[in-house]
Amino acid sequence: MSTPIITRRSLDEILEWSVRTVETADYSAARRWRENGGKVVGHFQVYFPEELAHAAGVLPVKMRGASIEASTAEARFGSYLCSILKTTLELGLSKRLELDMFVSHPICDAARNLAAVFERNFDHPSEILYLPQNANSGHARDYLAAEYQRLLHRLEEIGGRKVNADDLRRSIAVYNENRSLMRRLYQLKREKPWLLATDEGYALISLAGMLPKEEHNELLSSVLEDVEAREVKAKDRVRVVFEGGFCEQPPLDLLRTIDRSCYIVDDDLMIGLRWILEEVALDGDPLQNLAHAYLEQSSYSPVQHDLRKPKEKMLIERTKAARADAVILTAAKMCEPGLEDQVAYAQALEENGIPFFISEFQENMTSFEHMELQLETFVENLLFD
Amino acid sequence: MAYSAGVDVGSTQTKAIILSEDGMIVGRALTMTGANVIQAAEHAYAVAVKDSGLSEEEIQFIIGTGYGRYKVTFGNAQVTEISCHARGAAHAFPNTTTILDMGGQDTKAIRIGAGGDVLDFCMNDKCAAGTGRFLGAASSALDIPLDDLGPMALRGTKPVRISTTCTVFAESEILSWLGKGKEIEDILLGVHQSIASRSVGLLRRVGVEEEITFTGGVARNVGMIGALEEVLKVRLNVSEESHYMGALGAALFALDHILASRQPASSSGGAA
Amino acid sequence: MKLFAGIDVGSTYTKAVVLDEDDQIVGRALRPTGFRLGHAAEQALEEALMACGGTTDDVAYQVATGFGRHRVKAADASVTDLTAASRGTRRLFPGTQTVLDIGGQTVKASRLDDAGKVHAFRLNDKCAAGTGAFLEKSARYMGYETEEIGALAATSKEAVPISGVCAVFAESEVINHLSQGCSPADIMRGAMVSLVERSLQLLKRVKMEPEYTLIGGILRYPSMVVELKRRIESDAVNVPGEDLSQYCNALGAAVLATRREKKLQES
Amino acid sequence: MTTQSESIVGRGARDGAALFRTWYEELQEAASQERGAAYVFVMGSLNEILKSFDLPVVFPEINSLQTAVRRVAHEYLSEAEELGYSPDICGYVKADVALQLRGGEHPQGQVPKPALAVLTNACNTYIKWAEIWERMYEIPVVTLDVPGHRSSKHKSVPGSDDFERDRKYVQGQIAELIEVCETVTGKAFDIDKLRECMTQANEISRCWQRILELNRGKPSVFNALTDGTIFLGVANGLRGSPAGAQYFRELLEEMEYKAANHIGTLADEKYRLAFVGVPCYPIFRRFDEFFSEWGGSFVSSTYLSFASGGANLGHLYDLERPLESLAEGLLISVRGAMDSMFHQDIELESMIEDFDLDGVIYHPIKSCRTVSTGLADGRRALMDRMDIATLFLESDMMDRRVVSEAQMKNRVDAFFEGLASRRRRQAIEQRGSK
Repeated sequence: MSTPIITRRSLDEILEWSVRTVETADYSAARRWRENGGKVVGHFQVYFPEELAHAAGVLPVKMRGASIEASTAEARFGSYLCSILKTTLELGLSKRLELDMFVSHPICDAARNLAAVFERNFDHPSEILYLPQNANSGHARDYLAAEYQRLLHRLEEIGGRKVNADDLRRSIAVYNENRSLMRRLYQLKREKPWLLATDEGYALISLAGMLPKEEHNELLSSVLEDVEAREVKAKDRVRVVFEGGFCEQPPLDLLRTIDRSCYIVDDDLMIGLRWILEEVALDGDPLQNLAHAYLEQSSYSPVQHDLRKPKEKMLIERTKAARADAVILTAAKMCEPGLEDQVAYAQALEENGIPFFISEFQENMTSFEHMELQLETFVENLLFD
Repeated sequence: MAYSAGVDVGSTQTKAIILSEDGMIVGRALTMTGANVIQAAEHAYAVAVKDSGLSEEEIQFIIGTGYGRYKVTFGNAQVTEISCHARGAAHAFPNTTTILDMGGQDTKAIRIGAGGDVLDFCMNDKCAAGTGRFLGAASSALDIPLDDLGPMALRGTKPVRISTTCTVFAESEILSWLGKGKEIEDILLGVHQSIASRSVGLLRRVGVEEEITFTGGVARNVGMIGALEEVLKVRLNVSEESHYMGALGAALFALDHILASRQPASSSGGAA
Repeated sequence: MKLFAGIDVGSTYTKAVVLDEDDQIVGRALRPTGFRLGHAAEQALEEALMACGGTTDDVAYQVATGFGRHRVKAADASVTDLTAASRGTRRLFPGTQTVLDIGGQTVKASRLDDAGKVHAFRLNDKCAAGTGAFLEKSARYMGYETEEIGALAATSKEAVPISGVCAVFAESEVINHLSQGCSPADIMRGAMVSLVERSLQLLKRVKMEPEYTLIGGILRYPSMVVELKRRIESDAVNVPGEDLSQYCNALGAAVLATRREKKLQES
Repeated sequence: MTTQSESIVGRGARDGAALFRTWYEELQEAASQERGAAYVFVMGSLNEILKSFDLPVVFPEINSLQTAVRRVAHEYLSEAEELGYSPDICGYVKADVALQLRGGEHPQGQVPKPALAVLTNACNTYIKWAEIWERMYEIPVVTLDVPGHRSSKHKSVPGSDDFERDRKYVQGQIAELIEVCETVTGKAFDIDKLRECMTQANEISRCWQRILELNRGKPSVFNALTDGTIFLGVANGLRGSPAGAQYFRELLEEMEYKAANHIGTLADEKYRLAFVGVPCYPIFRRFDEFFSEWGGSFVSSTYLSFASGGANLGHLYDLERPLESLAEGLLISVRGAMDSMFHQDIELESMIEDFDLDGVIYHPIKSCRTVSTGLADGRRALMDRMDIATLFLESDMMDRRVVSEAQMKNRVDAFFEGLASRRRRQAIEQRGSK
């Protein structure tokens, strides 16, 4: 599969291509993959062990909704539901993204239903990957490794290829590289946020859910080098953490609105792609290692309960680690877990004297006056006296 | 000759139809509902009777419909506007299988079977977003008569994308587009398209099948017809009487009663 | 002479306030906004300057606010009406800790810090049920003019509960109450009570503290203010006088203009 | 017969209400002695374990819905919203937050504070809910993770590898739960006491399954929406207790008696309906009247499946191997509960046959995405497969701000008008064909 990007292109061209590909939900990479006889598994937010699909030769694509009108899918849902459900189904119904298998997770009450909805609407297999929700049970790890084994069998059926431990290790290595590149990008955001516009950085990460992993590694490593060499002057802006993008994604125009007056130095956007924080061990049983990484070497989100990771404490740590002045606390409209955690987040920020404001977004919103008004008020009162 | 009447008390307008037993419309009235619903019903009925040149004694059965149907105190029975619109549309266009009714504060999608039986229907539940009222807001925001909106929208070429269909926020969104220097025609086209796409969402809930008949006050808006046909890729049936469909359906149900009462054998007709 | 100007470009009216070097209000003006926002701002400022015989050249610093703030070309800076309101209310009532601004489409609650900055704020969500528009729609439906709302509600004996979340659906609730024989006054009062309840929730979310200062179009309805005072359960509720209520944000913007200019001089 | 009839018919409703009062009186007492309770949920309550430790059991879901039935929910909801909880999230959670802030004040009496919380993943919001108590009280929270069916086409049965793998996981967690209970209560785990509780639970499962079956007969012997909800309360609250078992034995007797004597819930049962979703508690009785006025009676409801934690499946524990069997039962019934939500169209397909239904009433609600997300699509799929009248009514189980009686009645009337005219037409056609 040829790499359509990078080769003989300037940094700006590549960034412009990345932003456009993400913003227009252009899944041509997946289409090409299928045209060449490959199989594609679509996995809904938040986390999915893509290594398993990779080892089975199946292209994993992250289903994260899109900033589109769910003109057909709208009729498949009721009023009080988040948009990402509808647009994710719309991607399939409109054939923007054709799959050979769909996997959802019990991250929230709505997402669990999505597997059944896909089952009713498509012929390809659709199922739930039951990631453990009792992360603190001594049995969680063995259960998860076994659940991965089960999923692997299904992926072997789809990919028509048997997978052995070494195949898995090779895939884990590819993903370890990918994760370290993404960490490098976030380090850049924290240390020299002026080098990369928020929408550019966001697009580069998002592409991880759209491109074959090798392509994405190639893209990231070459782009990061060039970006780090960029000559850009730092501006007087508020350093903020953006929290609330773990599942439904804000439209890029919203991030751009924030960009005008702030540097987003850390965030939880697409956190599933960056869920595992450290190298996954290559020696020993690969499935056990992946299960261990999910439980023990991972980030936090409103949709995983783990006594060792109280979310408000994690947010404060994220904010301090990024030396942020403030936090923009958002949640997708109708997102039960996101909206519930806002209360605890707000309280913790208040107690730690970290300025913040609370807001809601929808992936396909087009007017940002509400956000602008809040953002400007916020910044004015941080900067002026 | 026997006569029946249907009185449709809507949120903004009240309509009345007088029907002769051979199914001819012999009288009609359209009045504003206003605050006193009972009076509105009586008034519209009186006007329709006068229009028909009949005396009230000659009208044997009256059915009230619309959300104010229980305020038609002089009516012999009540039937919901959903059944009445279905019946009226099926009468006007016998091949109708799907109906879109766009009124003041709700939009209904109805799928019907033989003889206009309601098989399935959906309405905007949560709020009045994307209903006819949105056009009212646009008209006052732009200070353009309601009836001119449609024709102006048709002249639009580059529609703006209107995200909030909340009628109350319509004004501010429209003003902000004006502020950004957009053409009024393009804004109006955007407005019509956003209402259309919401309505089609409702239609898809009941299943879109031809022929589709468009009824209700907004059905006279050429811009809305255009926007809907563009999304649905089919021509819509639109009657000259589109805004009378509810009243017509009610009058037809009333006629059933009259005819049924003549042959005691069969069970009494009408849905009420 | 050295003057400072604040211009508030609202959706219906544009207001301008001019301060002199001693922080005294020396001129103010109000004009309908219309579609040409920038134009309205210029006219309002000129008119305000006329009052004190000043010209635009005398204006050392000019701050714009309101929904059209970005369209005032002459402005040296622009701030949101929340920021402007915080300075304006502090200027009018130095004890102000919490500001409630109920407008036609937005309700804003903010708590100030000692410096008069906005410390915390909340806006009503994107459903307009809890805004002034809700009152006006209900009134219009019952055949009353907006101007009559206050007087009408004042005659109410007992408020009729209105629970709907959609401002338009609330109308049908109004109609149902009417046809059940409730008096328009009691319904109007009910609409106000529900609006006050929603505002109160925003106030609690910013951890309200006295003194409270109420601003916004809703002040046109005395019974609304009475209801708010009752529910806030505090006597420390300030309401700008008839003459100034409209100018609060323009004044705040002008106050910020003086501050910014001094800061620039120092540096 | 009449005297017997008087003593039996309606007994379930009477005794149910009485048992409910006693239950809350006991909770009041626990609260006054400052004894901590076990907070549990209707889908996988683990009553058997907790009662074996003599822990008072609180169902926050039931507390919350009671505030709606008693028409004070809005007070509780707005108190929670003032704290920053969104109007769009689960009303049960918000009512409970307010109840906790009021120190357990509830229309039915004082509710004790939690000593621990036990939940399953049958509803993800259970987990978010328990996090709130964790922050409030720093109590142990045990999430029993019960993997559901991965898809409607991959249903694993006891004995199969997939099933046994999940059972091992659940059983391991039950062992962990027992340890927590021992530390919280300072009591040693008593397996015979567990057996006793499981015996009582078996009684409820056995009777409940049979009672649901009896409503297939005509006329239906209980109202699946109104009566059914009362029965559910007992089935959940008193599961594992002798009183609960006794109640259900008598309830079964009543229903058998009504069936034998053709004593129905409506004088004239014109239309047989199934209810899908969670009841509209703010207008609990009125909602049912909308339908009964037209001669429509609710003979079945998915609520009676998932809200009974899957007890409708009538799974009986094997007391020879209690812990293994408890894990097995939990897995089977919680999965059943989840399937009756996610794959509700499949359950309805057989329901329509078994209960000879004329219509299906969908009630998606703002509060609960677990139950509501799949309804619109499930309805579409069902209507593609079968010729059945359905009605889609959106409102809420708690929040009267989104419950409009006038709007609802209008839709219900239109629904029945359609049913009526279709019936008439069919009758005429039949007459014609003869």
